[in-house]
Amino acid sequence: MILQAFFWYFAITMPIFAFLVISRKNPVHCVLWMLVFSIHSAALFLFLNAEFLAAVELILYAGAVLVLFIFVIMMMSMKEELAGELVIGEWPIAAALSIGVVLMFFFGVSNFAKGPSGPYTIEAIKAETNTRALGKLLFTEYLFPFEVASLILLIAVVGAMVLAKRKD
Amino acid sequence: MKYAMLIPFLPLAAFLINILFGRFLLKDRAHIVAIAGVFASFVLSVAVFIQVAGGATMNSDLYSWISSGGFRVSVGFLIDPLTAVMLIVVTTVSLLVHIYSIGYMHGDPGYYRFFSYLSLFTFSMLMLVTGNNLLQLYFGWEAVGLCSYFLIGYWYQKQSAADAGKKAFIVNRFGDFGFGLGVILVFLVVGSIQYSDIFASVGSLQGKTFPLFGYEVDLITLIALLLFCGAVGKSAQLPLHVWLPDAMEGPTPVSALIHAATMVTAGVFLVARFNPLFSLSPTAMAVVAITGAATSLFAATIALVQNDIKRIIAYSTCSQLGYMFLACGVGAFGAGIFHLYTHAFFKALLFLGAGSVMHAMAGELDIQKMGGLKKHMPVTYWTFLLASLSIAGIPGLAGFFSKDEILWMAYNGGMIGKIVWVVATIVAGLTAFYSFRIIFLAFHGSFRGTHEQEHHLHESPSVMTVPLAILAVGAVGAGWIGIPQALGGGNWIAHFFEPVLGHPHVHGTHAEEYMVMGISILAAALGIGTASYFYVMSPDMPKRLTERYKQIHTVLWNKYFVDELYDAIIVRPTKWVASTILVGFTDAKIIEGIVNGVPSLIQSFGMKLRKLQTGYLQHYGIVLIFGLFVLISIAFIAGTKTH
Amino acid sequence: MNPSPYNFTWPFSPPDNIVLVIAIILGKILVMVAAAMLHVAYCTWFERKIIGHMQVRIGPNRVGPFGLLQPIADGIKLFFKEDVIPRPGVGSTKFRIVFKVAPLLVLFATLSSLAVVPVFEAFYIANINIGLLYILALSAVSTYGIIMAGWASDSKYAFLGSLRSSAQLISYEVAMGLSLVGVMMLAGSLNFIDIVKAQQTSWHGMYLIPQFLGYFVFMVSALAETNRAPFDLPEAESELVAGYFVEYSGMRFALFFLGEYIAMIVMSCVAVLCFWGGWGLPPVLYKVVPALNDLPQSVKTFVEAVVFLCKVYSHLFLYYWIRATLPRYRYDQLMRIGWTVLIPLALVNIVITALVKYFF
Amino acid sequence: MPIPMEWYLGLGGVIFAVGMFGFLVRRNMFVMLLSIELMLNAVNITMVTFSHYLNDLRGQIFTIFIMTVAAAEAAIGLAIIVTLFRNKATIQADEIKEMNG
Repeated sequence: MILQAFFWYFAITMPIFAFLVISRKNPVHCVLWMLVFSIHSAALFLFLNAEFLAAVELILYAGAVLVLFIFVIMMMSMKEELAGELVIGEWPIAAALSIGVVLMFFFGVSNFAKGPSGPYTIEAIKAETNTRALGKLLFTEYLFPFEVASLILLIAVVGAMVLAKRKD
Repeated sequence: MKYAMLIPFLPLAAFLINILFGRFLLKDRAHIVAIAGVFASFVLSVAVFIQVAGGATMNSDLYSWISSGGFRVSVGFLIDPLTAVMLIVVTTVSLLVHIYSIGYMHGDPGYYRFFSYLSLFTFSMLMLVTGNNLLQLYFGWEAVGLCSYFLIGYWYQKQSAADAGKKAFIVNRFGDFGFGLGVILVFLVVGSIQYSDIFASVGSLQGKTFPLFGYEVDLITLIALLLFCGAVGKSAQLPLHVWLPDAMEGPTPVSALIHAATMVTAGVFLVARFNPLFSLSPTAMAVVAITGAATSLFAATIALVQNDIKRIIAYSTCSQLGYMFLACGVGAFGAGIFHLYTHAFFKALLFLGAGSVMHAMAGELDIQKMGGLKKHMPVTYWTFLLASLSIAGIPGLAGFFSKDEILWMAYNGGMIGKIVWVVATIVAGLTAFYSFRIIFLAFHGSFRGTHEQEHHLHESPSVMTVPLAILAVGAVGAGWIGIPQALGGGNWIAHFFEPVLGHPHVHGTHAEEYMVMGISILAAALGIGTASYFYVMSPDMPKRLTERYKQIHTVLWNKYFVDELYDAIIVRPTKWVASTILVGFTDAKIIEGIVNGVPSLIQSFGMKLRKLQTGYLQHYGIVLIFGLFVLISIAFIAGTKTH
Repeated sequence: MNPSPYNFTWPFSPPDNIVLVIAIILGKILVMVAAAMLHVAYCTWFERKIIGHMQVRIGPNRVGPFGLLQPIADGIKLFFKEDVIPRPGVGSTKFRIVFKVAPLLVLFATLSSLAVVPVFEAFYIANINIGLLYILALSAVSTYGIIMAGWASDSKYAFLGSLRSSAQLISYEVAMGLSLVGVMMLAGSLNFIDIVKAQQTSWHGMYLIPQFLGYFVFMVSALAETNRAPFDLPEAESELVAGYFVEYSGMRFALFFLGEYIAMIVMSCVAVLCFWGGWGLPPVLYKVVPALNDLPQSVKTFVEAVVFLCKVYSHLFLYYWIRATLPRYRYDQLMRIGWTVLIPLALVNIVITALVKYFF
Repeated sequence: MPIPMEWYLGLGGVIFAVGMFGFLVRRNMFVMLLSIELMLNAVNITMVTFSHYLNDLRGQIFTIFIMTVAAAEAAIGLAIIVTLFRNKATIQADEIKEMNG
């Protein structure tokens, strides 16, 4: 009962936060709502037995990505940019499309069939701790993608610097 | 022994360093890297040779190169007596040519380029000889061809050099096409291209036939002949010999290394390597022997009348390669490789000597304009003389033993053997004649060139003469490892090759062997004597002979009109097809019609369509999502229907 | 929707006597928060006394014996002060709620960090497997309090202070996280209790010795993370008046103040747990004095708690000592130290630790 | 009483749709980027849900990679916006339409 209550709390608030993220006029508020959303998302991960990801969600999203957003937004003075229309004129089409996607999603989800069950049962993960199990998988089976991901990050760092550096 | 795998890769490393850093960093020091690489290879090769002589062999894979279905190729190395001898030949000549080139190429603007090509060539040739499968051989085969192309056209600003490069490349295509088919056929019938697998299954192929254009062809003969096609192209045998004399447009060290000592012998190496296959097909053997004999006679006769020093030596190379094939054709693969080995020394020496002469004569090639160089260039003269004696087959020198081994084997080789023995003996005489024609015309007598040239005459620097001297030692002594039993030697080389190349059964007696030897010495002496009579004692004799047998001279002078023949039956028709049909009709009417018509259609269509391109990011996003939505809906609908 | 065909178990099945469990947790939280508040109050007193003595002054000595009641007087003063909230500029879309939430967020984040700090082996609010990550995650969240405060104040000083602060916090968070990796590797766990227990296996009972490099990096970045001297650039009085909380007054200012001191305590706790061996005494001590083994359990627990607090306070003393000794860095120097010295050092530490752990 | 997997998936779907809507309609480029982050978060939730209900950690591994890509994407995206703002003095997506036909 309590767990269901928790779930419904998340199920109701998270779409609201998401909507607040996209509907605030001031981008700083958007980012702050996104922060609230990430914290909730991290909590939801805890319910899904993914404690490591919960921490990473906070450290990475809250600690790095969103701060970066806030930084960039705050450093650009765009008072006049905040005036004017919030959304484009075609927004009803987009809204209809989004609702269509949601409906299709529900339809698809209701037709899911269960795939084969993997070896990582909750007991197995608990015995080893989530972090260790993830680490083992990441550094053995997914070592190559992991290295590729590091390369992607490196490229992103260099690319961001090259793009944003003032050329004078 | 495991370091043997390093041998090809050291020159490759030198090549990479030179090609990457040579232009701006190394410049005139490019030779240091190249020589270091090839010297290391040489040392390793000697070590490998000593180990192989002690009975060790190696056949191992280094790296899985291609793996596709049942088709597996590795970069692998097979080190056996055959490979060991080839390694010695390639690295020794390559090393000496590298050193020689320091002097010869001094001051050339493409110095680094030259050395990187030489290194690349050495790498390719070593890959060719060390490979343990056909594809690696093929790789090396094509790579040496490519390097040959680069190096023939090294002075690419010169039209004739560029043309010669193209000619070599295109003529070789004909042979390589057959070779490629042979590789494919081998894979088709054996299921593997590893030498060991091929040789293991050769026995089971015997007697099988292969349908070709409706005829049932003997499988082994077909494979052997297809492979021999490649050998004919690479080793400049009839009828694909035309590229080799033209290849002399390249720098002389290149001629020595590629077009005399190593690359052109790849064909012989191929035939010898596949001796288990060839020896099962009498037809193929006969073809090899006859082709070899014919080429050898044909090229030797042309060499008699030419005046270009390098061309004479080039025809001589053709002729000697014919000798090697002839040996292989009568089953004496060991003798063929032995001749390959000795030939490498004296032929490289001849070329480098010619290069030294050219160096002194400021690029003059016509022996009619030389003369009396003996007193100006003693080292060049003596080494050149030793090489000529060796190639003429004077007893005691390297060429004598290998040539004699071939003649003796041919004499023992049945009907065909007897015929080719006669041809070979004649060729021996001709060889002696044209070799000494060069000696007498270029080094003896009085100088016939311009006054300026005479003033300029000088001996080459020691960086060029030392390699000559070293090669001269080889030209004299390289044959001593194969002194036949009849002369009290052990014929060590034949025993060395026996595990790989076998040893044909000899039924002749020692008396017969002395007879064969005597005849060949007689032929050589006759050739030298004639040459000295013609060019020393009565110098107007050649002119009179020319006038009397004018037709023969014209035919020989024009190299039997082979080039003109090819020009008429291949080059011109091809050009006609290209210019009238392909360019005139297909290109101008069909392709350009399509090329011009389609864009104008697209343009008018695009002018209307471009209105869709609003430039708004969100519009594209909406369209994108809509498309996705439709696609997934279709998938759902289709999915539900099938269930 | 179709009924779910999945058999599954909930990760943590709710206990039967859930009310009791919740009550116990709430009680623990209460104790922890009250203790923390009290400690903060006397931390300030401690700081003022120590710095006073270091600067050859006496420090607070009027209110109560040795000035012991001074913190309480300060608290009462702050509580009754007027709460001034700046009005946003004309046309600004900033909301006051951001201004109001900011100090709460800081306090919330730092107080919540205490939840995973075990004071002795049996006393903790939550024993989670990712304790260290949890602390790092919450310190990331607390950054937002500072950013929000500076932004919502609509003032240049505050804004500059918050920009500096957030940049500083982000930069040093990297160094801090990396410096703790060595500890994680040695202990093989992110759980504080496991880390402390792992330290007990060596004779000295603390990772300070094998991880001196990591500790150095951690210590410097902890100073920067808590905005303490010599890295107190965000609130540098001489340049920015008071940095990001220049517009705050009264109780809201006190909340920031509380947050900062609790953050200090949390950092000290982490340092003690990760590097100083937590509540444990060096095992060699038990060998030298065997009588310690025979102590009754209750005394043992008491000793553990005292040891822990002593270690935390000596660590806090280190903070004050550094503050009294070192001059403030310039901002560019601060950033350069963070990126070009501390992070490479932390990486070197990781490599060395990995090699040592792999080979020995 | 267990919670069915579909509920989590539905939640992820709704959040994804909200993020998509935001991306499609907002003029402010920052918010468009944030919407992308929202969509990625929704996918993360879905992945972790699958991971939990199928007893397979691969979902969480993918989430890690998605987060990596999200971080990289945010860095590059913001750099692009900074450059754009510097050159065109606007961050409204519909004021930048140089590529129209």
